[in-house]
Amino acid sequence: MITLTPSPFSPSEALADFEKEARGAGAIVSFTGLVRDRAGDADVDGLHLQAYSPMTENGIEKAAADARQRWPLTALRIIHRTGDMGPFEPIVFVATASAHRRAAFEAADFLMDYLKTEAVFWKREFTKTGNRWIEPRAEDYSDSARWTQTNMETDRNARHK
Amino acid sequence: MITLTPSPFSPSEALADFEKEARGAGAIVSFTGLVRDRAGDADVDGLHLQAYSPMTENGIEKAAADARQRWPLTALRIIHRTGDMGPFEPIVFVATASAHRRAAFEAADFLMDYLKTEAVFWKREFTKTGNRWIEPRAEDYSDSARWTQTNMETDRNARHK
Amino acid sequence: MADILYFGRLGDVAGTGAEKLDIPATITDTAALRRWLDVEKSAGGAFLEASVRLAVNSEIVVDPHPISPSDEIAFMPPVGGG
Amino acid sequence: MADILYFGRLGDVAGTGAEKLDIPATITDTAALRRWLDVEKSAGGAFLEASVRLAVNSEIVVDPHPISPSDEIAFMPPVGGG
Repeated sequence: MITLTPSPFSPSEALADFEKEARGAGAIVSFTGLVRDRAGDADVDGLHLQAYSPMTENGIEKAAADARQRWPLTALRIIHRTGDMGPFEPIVFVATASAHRRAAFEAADFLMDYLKTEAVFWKREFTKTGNRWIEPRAEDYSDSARWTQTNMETDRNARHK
Repeated sequence: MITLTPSPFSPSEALADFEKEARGAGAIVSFTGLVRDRAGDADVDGLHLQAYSPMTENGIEKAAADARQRWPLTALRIIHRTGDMGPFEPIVFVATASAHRRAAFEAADFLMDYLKTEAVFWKREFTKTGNRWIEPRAEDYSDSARWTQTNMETDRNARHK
Repeated sequence: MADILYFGRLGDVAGTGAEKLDIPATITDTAALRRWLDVEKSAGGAFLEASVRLAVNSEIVVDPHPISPSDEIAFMPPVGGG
Repeated sequence: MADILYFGRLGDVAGTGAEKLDIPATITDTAALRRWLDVEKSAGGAFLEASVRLAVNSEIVVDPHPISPSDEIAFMPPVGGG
């Protein structure tokens, strides 16, 4: 299930709900992203997240379907904030459940890479010294490139040798 | 913080506590392992986990210290059940917090591999057709071997090329 | 009238996040629209950047893509959430 | 008297998880202890397996490791939690 919400949400409540849904799964991985209070050497006063509905939702649905095709998941949950939020507030929550812990880890990791670099959001950071739009870093793009089919096989081989 | 407990615990409450502790972290990853209700084609009635104190605790402490040295973690939490437990009950909870999401993912993954193959536990499964002691699978050992220093570098190179 | 949406930093450049515009009849594709708007908004090339993608009626397109006077057209700088 | 601990499946083999034993004076190291106990318990080689490690006073040791009559000695088949 996928939710975009302009209101604060609780990752631990989301995990509690997910546990019920994933009952019998064996392995559950969750990722929570929180608003930083520092960016470089500036204090962060808040963040604004802009979405473009329904393109944003459709893209996330597609990534979730992709994850389900790549890994044997028994449940999947994505919550993403939009609008204005303050430091320490959760921006994003991803949970995956599977019989296999590697599948749960990799699927959560994959979905976060999608959300960081491909999900249709624009992010603005408010600091004392001004406001700036934040675009993904080179590191985010290279993390995301790990999941192209060819790289994934290279990765698997390297891991398991 | 590391806890071995013979009593049931709630992963979502553990995550709620961890969020407070990890305040300002940016990225939180949690892993929850649950007792399966099926093993092969048998129904599982329950599980017994035997520990050898303080060797079990000391080993986990050492793995946690190792994780903190390898990745820039701002917080770390491990809860592991001992004794008897029923299907769907949580066995293990690992949470990691970092400014960097890759660090949080990798450290949680690393700690789970340690817990599966090196932590001093013995696990017995109760099924209708009998009880059996479960030892790690070949797959668990190969997962765990990913984290030797040389393999990790190979892995990183493969991932980021 | 076309609905033009300016996302992320392009909202600052355009001075608004969305507006209705009468696109001149001579502007019939996305590449021409970029050039025309960049001048209209004194954007100094911001609308021409290759990293800025255009979506026509919620579909990301490759320049030059035909546009009609009543399309919804979004200017999308690099995306990223989480 | 030595404290002998049998973990995992070795508890089933030994018929108990822990016991106090008078180890014969001729048994002075872990390798000899494995052989002696395997016969005592009719374990059919279960105590001799290379995958079964021994801990003496909570330290995992490599055979043959010296033992004293009052040591705590644990027989540890392959471990694994989670």
